[in-house]
Amino acid sequence: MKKQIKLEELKNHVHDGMSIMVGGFMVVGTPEFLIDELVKIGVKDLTIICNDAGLPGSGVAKLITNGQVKKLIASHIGLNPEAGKLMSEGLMECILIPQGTLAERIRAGGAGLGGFLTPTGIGTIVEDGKQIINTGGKDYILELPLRADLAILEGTTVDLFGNVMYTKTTRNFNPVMATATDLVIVGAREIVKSIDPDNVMTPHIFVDYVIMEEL
Amino acid sequence: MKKQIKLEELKNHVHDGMSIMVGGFMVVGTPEFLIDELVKIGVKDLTIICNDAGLPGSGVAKLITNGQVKKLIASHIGLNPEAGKLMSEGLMECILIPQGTLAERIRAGGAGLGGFLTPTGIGTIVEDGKQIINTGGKDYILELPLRADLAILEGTTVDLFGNVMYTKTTRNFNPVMATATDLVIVGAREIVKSIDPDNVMTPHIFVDYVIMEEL
Amino acid sequence: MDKLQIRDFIASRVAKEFKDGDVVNLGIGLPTLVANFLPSDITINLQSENGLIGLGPKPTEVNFDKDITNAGGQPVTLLEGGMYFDSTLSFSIIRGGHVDVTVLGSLQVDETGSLANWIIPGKMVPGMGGAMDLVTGAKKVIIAMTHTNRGKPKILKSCTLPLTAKNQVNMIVTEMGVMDIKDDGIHLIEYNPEYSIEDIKSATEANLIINDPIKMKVEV
Amino acid sequence: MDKLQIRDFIASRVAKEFKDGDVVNLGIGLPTLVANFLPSDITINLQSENGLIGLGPKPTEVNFDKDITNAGGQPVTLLEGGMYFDSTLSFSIIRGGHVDVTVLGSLQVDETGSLANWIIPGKMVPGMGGAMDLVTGAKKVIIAMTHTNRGKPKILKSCTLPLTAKNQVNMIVTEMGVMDIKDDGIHLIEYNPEYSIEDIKSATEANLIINDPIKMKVEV
Repeated sequence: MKKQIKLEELKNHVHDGMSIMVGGFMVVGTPEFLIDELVKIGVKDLTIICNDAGLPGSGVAKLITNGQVKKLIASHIGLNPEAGKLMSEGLMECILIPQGTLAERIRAGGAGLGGFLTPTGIGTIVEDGKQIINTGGKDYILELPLRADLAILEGTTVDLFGNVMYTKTTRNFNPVMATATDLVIVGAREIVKSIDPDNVMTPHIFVDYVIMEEL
Repeated sequence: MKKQIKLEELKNHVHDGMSIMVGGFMVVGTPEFLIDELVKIGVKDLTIICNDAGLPGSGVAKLITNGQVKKLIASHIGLNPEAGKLMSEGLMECILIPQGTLAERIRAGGAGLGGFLTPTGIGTIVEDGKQIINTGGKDYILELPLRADLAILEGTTVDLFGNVMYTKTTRNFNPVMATATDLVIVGAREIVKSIDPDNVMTPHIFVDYVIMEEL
Repeated sequence: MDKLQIRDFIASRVAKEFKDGDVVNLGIGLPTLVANFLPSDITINLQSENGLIGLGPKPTEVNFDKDITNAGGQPVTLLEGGMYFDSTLSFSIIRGGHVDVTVLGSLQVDETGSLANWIIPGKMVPGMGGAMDLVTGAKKVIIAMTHTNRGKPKILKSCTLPLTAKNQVNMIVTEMGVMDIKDDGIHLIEYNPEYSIEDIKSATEANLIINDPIKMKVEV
Repeated sequence: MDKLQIRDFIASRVAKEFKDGDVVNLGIGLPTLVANFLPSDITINLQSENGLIGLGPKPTEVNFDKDITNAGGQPVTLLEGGMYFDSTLSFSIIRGGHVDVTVLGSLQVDETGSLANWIIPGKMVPGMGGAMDLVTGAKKVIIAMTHTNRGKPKILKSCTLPLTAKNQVNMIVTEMGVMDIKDDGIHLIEYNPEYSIEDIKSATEANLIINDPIKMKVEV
């Protein structure tokens, strides 16, 4: 397979200070073995964009515990008490975004949109510092696109061309993140010859590298 | 199947002056038999929202030829010369929208967004009368959501719950239109017991009625 | 009623609000219990914002699948007819008004239907997750919670904590009763006869509009 | 060269601009012919805005499928590794900068890289289809067209027809040569030796910046 690289090669594609989108929702759909490798590589001062802060000992929580995360952009950190602690102590910057807004900002980043108007957050501190636009007699927050240097995703099934399918609730943020970063690396559970063209969830043109999970 | 109705019942769900989104792209993915029924019913003064004006004798072109369309909102009408003629003669109002903007406006209508910022159309007559917003040093047009009363879609495979799959390039505007109208009627090529939950393209909650195509 | 009975009492009353075919999102905690009381004669489509509709009961050892969880990260199952989708479609469903009812817990609710349940400054910062989108987008917002927190009212004239959303709550269900929030304020429409109207009023900071409320049946 | 030879000459030259792995969208008409000249040693992913990547050649009677067409509504095939998607993802791909090269015909192009190809007021109103999104979103925009229309220049100082997009064209390929559009104007970088530089200048209303252009090989 043309795009397949070895786990050891991940280090060639990461560097200190980079921004990384990590797929998954409460670690379901997070490529755990790629997170482990990032811990091993020890790349630091990262900006991590993920739905949440992982669970203690799983997902992006490992990077947080290891002090590699400078800034976390997420919708919920409640299930990882350490993230809240680091945030309160000022040791990790943490930006909390409503989950639908987070997904949509990433989508806008991948879709070439300059932003979108959402009713979510109107009348709350989420609107602080943002432009409010009234259309159709209703107030909306103008939310801006979000992009990152790298996406680290978990693909359940990847074909020889790099097309990806995600199973069950592992899909979540993975496909949208694939569209919004300069580089996309998919951790694959299995590699098959081909995926039914109707059922491809991330077209291969978005995928730069595939790393097979060793079980 | 709970949601299945007969073709003759379509008349109970349409009325003069209503707005209808019609799936399909150059009639691929347009439920031809439902269009035929709309012609038979003779419902008039319709606002049709469709990627294009169909092809002579196919798709929404039949409604246009039959004088049932008061207003057409589309991205391209070049392959149906009659549409251009009616437009020039002032017999049918025609609003032309860039295709990506059309798809995105429908999506915004279904997703509860108040609008979005697109670079498409900047510096052209497409921006006339619209708000221009500068963000990140770049100008964007603020485009507003689009909704309709009814969506008429072609589902290749529909299951007993109303979940839908679209085959090949018949997918196009069908899934997004399913999200953006008060009523959704799917013309089904086949009805099966169930669709793999990973491969559902339009969840059943969007589908109000299913009409089986008689072959 | 003890704590568990109170939770079941609230959850079972909330479940009566659903109509056949409703798409319903249940928040974490007490609202999750509502799933145990769904009427069996109608179809309710439980949505979970991490990307599924057709949420079924907790798995057994036999049908456990680590790839199927709810928005709390707990293992669940998928009912027949259910399906999976990604986060953008999930929030198109939520924000776009395709969820008929969302049920959430809350720290505070006020007379204007505003609620606060995502942050206690300087103390607890879990984040809003999908709650802000849910209460903004769902057609009906029901708050399911205990009436007070260690004796202190949670139903206020005006929320003091940072809001989750403004003017979005339609109904509050507590162990004391059921309240509708309308333009003119909070109406007590049903009450638990284990409490007197005076008890309920004194446990509520907000003004309660009371016009012949129905006595609820308490079956514990 | 006759009309057909001119079209093939232009199409074959355009095809040389692609790099291995490029995502390319070919417009209707002359640009469609570019598909006949794709280099065989690299992989080009042809995208079609109606919802596919991996556009293959026209079907035969054997592999014809009415459910697979290109954006012109013409029957096509899907190559191995190709896939289908809906219109919203298709335009996320297009608007989001995931198309490396788009090739379109045009009625007019000007010195600032603006183009006009979707409407002749009072005469022809086909609509813009996906063209406005394509020229706005693609990393590189190539206009493939005949140099003049019945002897009248199409490469102008400033477009007179309603624009499709402002400042988006990177390259023009005609039967007379290849032009790069840069901040300082239009550079003639290659020319067809069947025409003199003077011929080309006089067929062009825009100012041509000419610095030692390469003579193109003409193999008909």
